Amino acid sequence: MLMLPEIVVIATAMAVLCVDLLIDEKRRVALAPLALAGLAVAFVATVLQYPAIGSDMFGGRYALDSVGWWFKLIFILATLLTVGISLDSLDGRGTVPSERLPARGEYYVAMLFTLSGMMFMVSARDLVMLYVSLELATIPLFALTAWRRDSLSGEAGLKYVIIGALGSAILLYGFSFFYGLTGETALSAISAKLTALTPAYILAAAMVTAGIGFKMTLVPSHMWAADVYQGAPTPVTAYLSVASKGAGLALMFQVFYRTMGHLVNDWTMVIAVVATATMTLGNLVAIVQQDIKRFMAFSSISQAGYLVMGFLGPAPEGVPAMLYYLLVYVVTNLAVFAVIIFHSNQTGSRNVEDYRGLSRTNPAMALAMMLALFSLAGIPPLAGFVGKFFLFSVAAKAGLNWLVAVAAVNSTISLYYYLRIVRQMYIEPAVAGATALRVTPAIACVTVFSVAATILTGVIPFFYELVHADTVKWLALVVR
Amino acid sequence: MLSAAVTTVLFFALLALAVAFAVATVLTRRIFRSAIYLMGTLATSAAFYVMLGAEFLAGVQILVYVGGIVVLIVFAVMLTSSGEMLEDHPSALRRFLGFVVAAGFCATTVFVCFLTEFKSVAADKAVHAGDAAAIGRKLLDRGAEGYVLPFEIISLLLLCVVIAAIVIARKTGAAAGSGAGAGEQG
Amino acid sequence: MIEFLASYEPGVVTWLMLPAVLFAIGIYGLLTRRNAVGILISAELAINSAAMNFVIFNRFITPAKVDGQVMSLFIIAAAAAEVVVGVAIFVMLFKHRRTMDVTRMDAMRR
Amino acid sequence: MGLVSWLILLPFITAMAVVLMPERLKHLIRWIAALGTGAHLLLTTVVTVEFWKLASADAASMGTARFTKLYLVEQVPWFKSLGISYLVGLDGISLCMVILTSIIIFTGVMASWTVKERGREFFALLLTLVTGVFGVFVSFDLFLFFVFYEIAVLPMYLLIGVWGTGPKEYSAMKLTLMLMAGSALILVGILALYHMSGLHTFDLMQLATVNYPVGFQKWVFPVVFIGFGVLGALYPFHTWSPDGHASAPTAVSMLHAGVLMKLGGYGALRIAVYLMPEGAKEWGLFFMGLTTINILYGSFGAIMQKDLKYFTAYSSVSHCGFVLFGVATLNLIGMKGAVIQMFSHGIMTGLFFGLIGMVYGRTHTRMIPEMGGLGKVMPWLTVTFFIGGLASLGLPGLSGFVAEIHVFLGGFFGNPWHSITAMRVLTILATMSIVVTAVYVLRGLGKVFMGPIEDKHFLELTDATIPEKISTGILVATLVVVGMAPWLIVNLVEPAVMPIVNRLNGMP
Amino acid sequence: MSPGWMPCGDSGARPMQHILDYEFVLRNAWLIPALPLVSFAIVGLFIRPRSAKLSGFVATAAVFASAVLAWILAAGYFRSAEGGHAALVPWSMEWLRFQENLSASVGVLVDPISVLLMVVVTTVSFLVHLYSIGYMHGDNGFGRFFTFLNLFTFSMLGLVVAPNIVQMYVCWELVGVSSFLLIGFYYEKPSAVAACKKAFIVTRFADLGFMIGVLILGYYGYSFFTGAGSTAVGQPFDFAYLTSPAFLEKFSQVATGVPGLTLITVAMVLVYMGAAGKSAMFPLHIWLPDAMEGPTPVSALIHAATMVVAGVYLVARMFPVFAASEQALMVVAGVGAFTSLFAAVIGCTQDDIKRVLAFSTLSQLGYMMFALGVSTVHEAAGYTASMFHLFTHAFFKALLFLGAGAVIHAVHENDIWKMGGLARKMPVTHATFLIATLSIAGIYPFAGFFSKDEILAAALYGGHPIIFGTGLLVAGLTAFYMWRIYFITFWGKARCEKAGHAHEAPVVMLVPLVVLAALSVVSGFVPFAEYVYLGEKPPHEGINMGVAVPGTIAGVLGIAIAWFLYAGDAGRASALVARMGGSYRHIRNKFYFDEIYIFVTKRVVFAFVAAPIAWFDRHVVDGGVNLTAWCTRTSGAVLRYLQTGQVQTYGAWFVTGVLFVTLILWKMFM
Repeated sequence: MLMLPEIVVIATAMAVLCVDLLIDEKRRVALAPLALAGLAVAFVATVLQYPAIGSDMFGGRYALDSVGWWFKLIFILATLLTVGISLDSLDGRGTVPSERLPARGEYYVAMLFTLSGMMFMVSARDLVMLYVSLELATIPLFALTAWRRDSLSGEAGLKYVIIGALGSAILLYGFSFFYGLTGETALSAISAKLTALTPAYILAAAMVTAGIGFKMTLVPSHMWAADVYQGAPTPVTAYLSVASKGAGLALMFQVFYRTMGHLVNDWTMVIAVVATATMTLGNLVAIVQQDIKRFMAFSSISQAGYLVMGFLGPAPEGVPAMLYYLLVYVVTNLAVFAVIIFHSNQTGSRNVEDYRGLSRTNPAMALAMMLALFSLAGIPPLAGFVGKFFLFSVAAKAGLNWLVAVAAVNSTISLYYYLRIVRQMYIEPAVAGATALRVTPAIACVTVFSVAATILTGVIPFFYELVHADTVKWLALVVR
Repeated sequence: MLSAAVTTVLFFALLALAVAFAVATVLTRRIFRSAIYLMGTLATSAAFYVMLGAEFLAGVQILVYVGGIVVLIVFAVMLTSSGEMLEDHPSALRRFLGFVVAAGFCATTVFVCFLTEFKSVAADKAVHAGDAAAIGRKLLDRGAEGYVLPFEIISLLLLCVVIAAIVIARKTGAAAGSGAGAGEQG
Repeated sequence: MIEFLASYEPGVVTWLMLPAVLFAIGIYGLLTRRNAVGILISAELAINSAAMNFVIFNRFITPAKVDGQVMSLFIIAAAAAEVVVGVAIFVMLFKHRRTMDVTRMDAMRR
Repeated sequence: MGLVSWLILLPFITAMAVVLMPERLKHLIRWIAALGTGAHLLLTTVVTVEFWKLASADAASMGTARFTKLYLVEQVPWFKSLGISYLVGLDGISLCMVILTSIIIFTGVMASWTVKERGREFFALLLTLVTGVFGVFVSFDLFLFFVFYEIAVLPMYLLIGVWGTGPKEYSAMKLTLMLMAGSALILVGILALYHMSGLHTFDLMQLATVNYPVGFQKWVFPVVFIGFGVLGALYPFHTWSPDGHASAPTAVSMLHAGVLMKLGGYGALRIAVYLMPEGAKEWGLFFMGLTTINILYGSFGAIMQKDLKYFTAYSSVSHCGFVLFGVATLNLIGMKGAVIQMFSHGIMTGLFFGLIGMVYGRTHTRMIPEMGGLGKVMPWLTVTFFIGGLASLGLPGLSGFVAEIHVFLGGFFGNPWHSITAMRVLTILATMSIVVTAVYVLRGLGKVFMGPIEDKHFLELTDATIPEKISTGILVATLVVVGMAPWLIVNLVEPAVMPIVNRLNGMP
Repeated sequence: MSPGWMPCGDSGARPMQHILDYEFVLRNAWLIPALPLVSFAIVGLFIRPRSAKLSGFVATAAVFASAVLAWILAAGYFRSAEGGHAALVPWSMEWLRFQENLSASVGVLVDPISVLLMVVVTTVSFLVHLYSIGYMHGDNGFGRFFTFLNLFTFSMLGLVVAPNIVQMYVCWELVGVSSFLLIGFYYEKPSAVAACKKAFIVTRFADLGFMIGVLILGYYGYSFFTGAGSTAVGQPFDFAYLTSPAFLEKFSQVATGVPGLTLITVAMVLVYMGAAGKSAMFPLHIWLPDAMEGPTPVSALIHAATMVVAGVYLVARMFPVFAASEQALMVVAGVGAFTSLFAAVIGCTQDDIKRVLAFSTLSQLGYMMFALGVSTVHEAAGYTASMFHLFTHAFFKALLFLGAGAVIHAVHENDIWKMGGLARKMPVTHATFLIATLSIAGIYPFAGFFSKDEILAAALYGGHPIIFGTGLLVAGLTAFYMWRIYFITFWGKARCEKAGHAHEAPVVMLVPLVVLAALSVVSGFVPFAEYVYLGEKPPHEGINMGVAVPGTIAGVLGIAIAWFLYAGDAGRASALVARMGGSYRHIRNKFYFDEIYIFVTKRVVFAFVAAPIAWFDRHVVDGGVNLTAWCTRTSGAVLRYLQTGQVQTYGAWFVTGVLFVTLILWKMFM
C-alpha cells in the first residue's frame, strides 16, 4: 500500500502513546526502542515503496513520486537519528540535570506526528492537503520547542508560535490567490491554469515564497531561527535544523516546481538574491556567536542559502543536487548535534569555548565533530563538499558565476567559524582537571553512523548517482 | 428589490462593523476586550459567510472560532493576567513601523486586487452548492474531488496538539519523572 | 438610491477589500501588541481573513464547488490547533516570567 | 590498482596505521611514518623507472604525438552523471612534482624525529596532507584535482595551530582562510570551464581540446590564476606565507613551502594556462608584472628580516615569484623553467626550513642577530645551509640556476602576444633579484654561521644527528644532482610542457 | 711529487708514454678540469673528515696531475699546429637544453688562449697548493682549505676551457663562490666575513650585467642562428658562433631605439660589467683589497694570478664581439686605463703588504684591460700583449703574494711598518721577492718588462697616446710602490719584535717561490706572439726601443724615488706626506669608495627600499588582509544587532520581505 510508511509512523505514534499510558515511569525506557523500531520499519517500508513510485491514491490527491520518495527517506532518517540523540536527554542519562527533558512518550508522539506531517506534505497534490500536512509538520514543533518547559525554552516556543502564525497566515493568503486565480485546489490544475502573470499571481508568489522562507529560514524570514534554535532543547534544535528545514525544501518543491513550475526559471534572480543574502548573513553573524546552538542556527541559515541554489536556472540537475545536499546536510548536521548533545549532557556546556580540549577528553567525538564541521564547511572529500559542488554547478550552469563566487567565498567564511570550534577542541588545552568524557551508546551509534555517512556519501558515488538517476527526469514530468 | 437593497446596506454596514471591530481588537489596551472584539470580528465574518452562501461554514465559524478558539484565548488571558489589566502602549516607533508595514501590505494587496481580473470559471454563476451536505461529501470523498485525507490529518494534528499542549502547560514541575499524569489527562 | 442599492452587487474585488484590510489590521496588531496573547489574537485576525479570501473566491470563482469552503474549514481547525499550542506555551512561560510582554522576551538575542 | 594509485594510497595507509597505534608508542609511530615515507620514496623510484621506460619507448615510436599522452593512467568513473571520474596518471611535470614531494615528506619525517607532543596526530595529519598533495599532482580530472587540493591545504590549520610557535592560531587561520579563498576562485573557474565546454566531463585532457570563447577566457583566466596564485604566493596575496611559515613546525614548513606552494604554480600552469590560452595571452603581461613585483619585493623584504623563518619565507615569496613568472612568459623555456623552479625551490626551501628547525632545536632562537659563529660547532648544518643558500641565489651547479636561467631566458625571449620590450624590462628587473638574493642570503647566513660566537652556550651545541644528516643529505644531493645534471629534469619536463606551448600556439 | 710522474716524454715506461702523449691528452682534455673536481668531491666528502694531512696531499696531487696534462697539452698544441692554432673542441656534451636549437653544452675548448690559461692556472694552482701545505700547516681548516682550493681550480679551469658563454657563466659563478669561501676562510674573523660577503655581492652585482648580456646574446644568437639563410653549426651560445662574422654582421645592425647606440654596444658593455666585476675594474674594484682577508696563498692564486684575470680572459674570449662595437672597446680601454692609474695611486699609500699587492693587481689588470681595449680585430697587438701580460703577471704576482705570505708567516703581521730588515733573515724569500719586484717594475730581462713593453707599444701604435701616457705613468708608479714595500720590508732594521725573530719559511714553501721566480725570469722570453694572436700571425718584432726605453726609465725612476724616500731615512717620506696633506689622506682612504658603497647599500638601498618594503608588507598588504578579516568580523558583529530578540521586529522583517519580493518580481515581470 502506497501510504504504508505514513501509516507505520502514525501507528507507531499511537502505539507509543498507548504504551506510555499503560506502563509506569521506570519502564518507559522501552518507548525509545519502540519508536526507533517503528521508524526503522517505516524506513524499510519506504524503501520497499520504490517500485510504486509514480502511483497515486485518492484519485491522485496523494501520490508518490521519486522526489517524494527521497524526501520521505530523508525525513525518516532524520527523525530516526534525532530520536537516537534525544533519548539520553529523555531518559536522563546525562550528568547534567538541566538538559533532561520531560514526558518522553509524548515527545516521541509529537515527533512522529510531525514526521507524518512532512511525509504527507511531500505526497500532497492539492492545496488543502498541503496546508494541513504542513501544519501537522509545524505545530507540534512549537510544542517541542517549549518542551524543556523552562524560561528559555518557553521564550523560544513563544517566538516560534508567533512567527509561525504569521508565516502560516501569509502562506495561506498566498494560497488563497492561487485558488482565486484558478478556482482549483489540485496543484497540477493550478499549475496548468496559472499561465498569465497577473499582479495577484505575483503577490501570491511573493507571499508563498516568504511563507516557505519561514520554514527554510531564508532571509528575511529567518530571524526567528536563531532565538528558537538557541532556546529549544538541543535534540529539538537538531530536528528543526534538519527535518523542518527539509520540510521547507519539500514545500518549496511543491510550490515552486509543482505549482509555479513554468515560472521558476524566470525566478532565478530572486532566488539568487535570497540565497546570497541568506548565506552571507548567516555566515557573518555566525562568526560572532558564542552560544553553540545559536552558532549552529546561523550556520544552518547559511546552509539554507546554499540549498536553494539548486533552484537556479532550468537545469534538471538542480533537483538531485538539492536532494543530495539535503541528505548530506541531514547526516552532517546531526553528527554535529550528536556531539553537542553528548557534550552538553556531560558538561552542561553552552558556549563554543566550552569545547576546549575535547580532543583530549574524548578524541573520537572531537574527530567526529571536526569531520562533520568540515563537511558543513564543504571540505573534500566529505559529502558536504560534494553536495555543495553539485549545487554550485547548478548555479554555474545557470550562468551565475558571481553567485558561485559569492557562495564559495562564503564557504571560506564559514570555515573560519567552524575552525573556531576545531581550534577549541584541538589547539586549546583542556580545562585543568578535565576528565575523560564518556559517550553513551545511542549517541555513539548516531555519531558513528552520521560520520560514516558523511564520509561515504561523499566518496562513494552510489548515493548521488541513485538520487540523480531517480530524480533528474522529475522536473520534466512536473513542469510542463 | 428592497431586500436586495437591504442586503447591500447590510453588506456595507457589516463591512464597517468588521473593520471597526478589527481596529478595536488591535488598538484596545485591555487584552480581555481585545478578545471580545475579536469575537465580534469573527462573528461578522460569519455573517459575511452567510452572505456568500456558506451557511455551514458560518456555523462552524461561530462554533469553533467564536465558541472555541476565542474562549481558549479568554482563558489564556485570564491565566496570564498578573493584575495588570491595562497593557502598556507599544512605543511610538513600533506603532509607526507597524503602521507603515501594515499599510504597505494593505495598499499592495488592495492595489493588486484591483489590477487583477479574477475570472469565474463556472459557466453558471447561480449554482449554489454551499450546503452542509456538499461539504460533508467533499470531506468524506475518497476520490479526486474529496478531502478525506486532509480530514484525517487534521484529526491527527488536533490530537497531537492536545497532547503536546497538556505536556507543556500542565502544572507539575519540570522534573522528567513526573510526566506520568500527562497522558491520563489527555 | 434604493435602485442603486438594490442593483448593486459587490463584485469580487470589493469583497476582497475586506480580508485585505482585516489582514493588514491583523499584521498591525501582530507587530505592535505587547501582550503575547494580543499578538495571537491579531494573528487570528489575519488567518481569519485568509480563510475569508477562500470563501470569497469560492463564491465568485467556482460557485459550483465547495473547495474554498472546505479549505476554510481546515484553516479554522488548524488555527485552533495553533492557538491551543500557543496558549499552552504562553501559560507555561507566564509561570516563569510572570509577564506576557513580548518586548521583554529577549533573553536570547544577537 | 595501479602504481599511481598506490602513490596516493601509501601515505594514507601510513596515516591510518599511525592513527591506529597507541599514543604512547612514540618510537613505533615515527618508525612507521619513516618506513611509510621511505617506502614511498622507493615506490616513486619504481614509478619513475616505469615512466621512463614507457616514455622512452614512445619517444622512439610516436614522435610529437606523445606530448599529450599520459602514462600509467587509471580511470574509474566516479560521479558519472556529471562526468567526474577518478582519473590519475603521470606526465613529466607530475612525475617531477611527485618525486619532489616524496623526497620532501621523507626528509620532513626525518626532520620531525624529535616531535614530542601528540606525535601520533602530528604524523597522521602530515601524512594526510601529503596524500592530498600526491593526489593533486597525479589527478587529471578537475574535480578530483580540487578534492585533493583542499585535502592538501586544510590539515595545515591543525598542524600549525597545534604544533606551531608564536602567534600560531592567527597564522594558521590566516593561512587557511586565504588559501581557501583562493580555492573558492578556483572552484568558480573549474565550474565555469566545465559548463562552458559542453563536454560533460572534468577530464583535463578532454577539456584541453576545447576552444573556449575569448571573452569567456578573459575573465575566467585571471580568476583561476589568482586562485592558484594565492597558494603560489602571488603578490599581493602572499602575506599568509611569512606568518604561516614562521609559525609552522619544521616538517610543516618544509612541506608547505617545499611542496604546497608548488600546487599554485602547478595549477596555474596546468589549468589556467593550458585550458585558457587566450586568457593567458590577454593577461600574461599583467601577471608577469605582478610576479616581478613578487620577485623583487620578496627579496628586498627578506633583507630586513630578523627571524630566520621570516627570512626564508620572504625568500620563498621571491622564488615562487619565479615560478609564476615563468608560467606567465607563455613560452617553452619560461614554463619549463617554472616547473624546474618548482622542483628546485621545493628541495631548497625544504632544506632551509629543515635546517632552521634543526638550528632552532639547538639554539632555541631563530633571531638572526642573536646567533653567530655556529659554523664552528655545527659544521654539517653550516655546510648544508650554505649549499641551500647558494642554490637559492642561483649558483650554477645547483638546481636553482637551472631554473632561473630558464625563467630569465624565457622572459627575455618573449612571446608573440606581448610587447617584447615590456617583457624584457620585466625580465631584467627580475634578474636584479639575483643580486638582492645574494645580499640577503649572505648577510643572513654570514651572521648566523660565521663570525665570532655570540653566546658561550653555543659552544656546547652539537652537530646534526643521524636522521638529520640523512634528511639534509638527501636534499643537498638532490640539489647537486639536478644542478650538475640538469638534463635529467629537463628531459622529463620538456615533453610535458610541449602540449601547453602547442595549445598557446594554436597547434593541436 | 713522485719522480715517476715527472718525466713525460723520455721515460722508459712505455705505457706511461702512451698515456701521456699529446693525442691522448687532447682527446681527454676534459680530464684537466675534471681531476680537481673529482679530488674536490673525494677530499671534501671522504678524506677531509678523516685526515687533514692526506687531504692536502691528495688535493695537491690532483692539481699536479692536471698541471702535467696541461703542460703536455700546451707543448703538443703549440708545437703541432703550425699553420695557425685552430680552435678545437675535443669533447662536449649537451648539458642544458632550452629548446630546439638552443642548448648549452659542457665541453672543452682548446685554442691558444685557453691552453695558455690552463697552463697558468694549473701551474700556479699547483704551486700554491704545494706552498699551502706549509703555509696552512696546523690550521684547523687545513682539509677544508684544500677542498676549497680544489673547487676553485676546477671552476677556473672550467671557465678557461668553456666553449660557450653559458659554461663560461656557470664557471664564472663557481669561481666567484670559491673565492667567497676562501676569502671567508677564517670565518670567525668578522673582517673576513665582511670581506667575503663584499667580494661575492659586488661580483654578483657585476654578474647581473653579464647575465643580461648572456640573455641578449642568447636571444639574438638564437634568432640569427635559426633565421633564414643561416648556415651556422653548433649552438647559438658557442663562442665560435658568437664571434663568427656571420653573426656579428647581423647583430651589429640591431638598434636599441636610442640614436647612436646599437644593441651590440649595450650587450658588450653589460658583459664587460661582468668582466669588470671579476677583474675588479673601477668602480667595482672595492672588493679586491678587502679580499686580502683570505689566507695569503688564496690571494696569490685567486686574487692575483688566476681568478681576477677571468675578466680579461672573458674580454679576450669575446674580443671579436667587443671589437664589433667601437664604443664597447672604448669603455674597455677607458675603464682599464683609469683603473690602472687609480689603483696605482692608492697603492702608493697603503701600509698593509697584501693590500699594496692587491692594488698593484688592480693596476696590472687595468693594464691588461686597456691593452685589449686599444686593439682591433686587424690591429690585434694589444690582444696578444694583454694575454702575454696576463701570462707573466700570473707568475710574478703569485710570487709576490707567496713571498709576502712567507713574510707574514714569519712575522705574523701584515703591516709593512712593523717589518723591516728581513733580507738577511729570509734570504730565499728576499731573493725571489726581489726578482718579482724587478719583474713588475718592468726591468729587463725580467718577464714584466716584455709584456709591459708590448702593451705600451700596442697603446702607442694603436693610436691611443693618452692611454700610452697613462700606462707610462702607471709603470713608474708601479715601480715606486713595489719598491717602497720592498725597501720597507726587507731593508733597514726590524721594527718590531716579531720581525726580529723571523725565520725563513720551510722548504715546501720555498720550492714554489723558487719555481715562480724562475718562471718570472724566463717567461718573458717565450715567443708569445708566435702562439697567441688574432687573425693573421703577426710578424715577429723584437723589443721596441721607442717604448722600452721610456718604460724602463719610468720604472727606474720609480725605483729611485722609492729608494730615496724609504731605503734610508723614513723622515723623508713623512715629510712628503705632510706636504701632500689632504690629498694624501683621500688617497690613503681609497677615495672613500668603501664608504660610498656602504652609504648606498645601508643608507639608501636598505633604508629606502628594503625597510619600506618590509614595512609596507607588514602594514599595508598584510594590513589589507587583516582589514578584510576585520571587516568581515565587524559586519558580523554589526549584523547581529539586527537580531534584537524582539519577535515583532522579526515579524516586521518577515512582512517587509514579502513586500520586497513582490517589488522585485513586479520590477521583473510588469
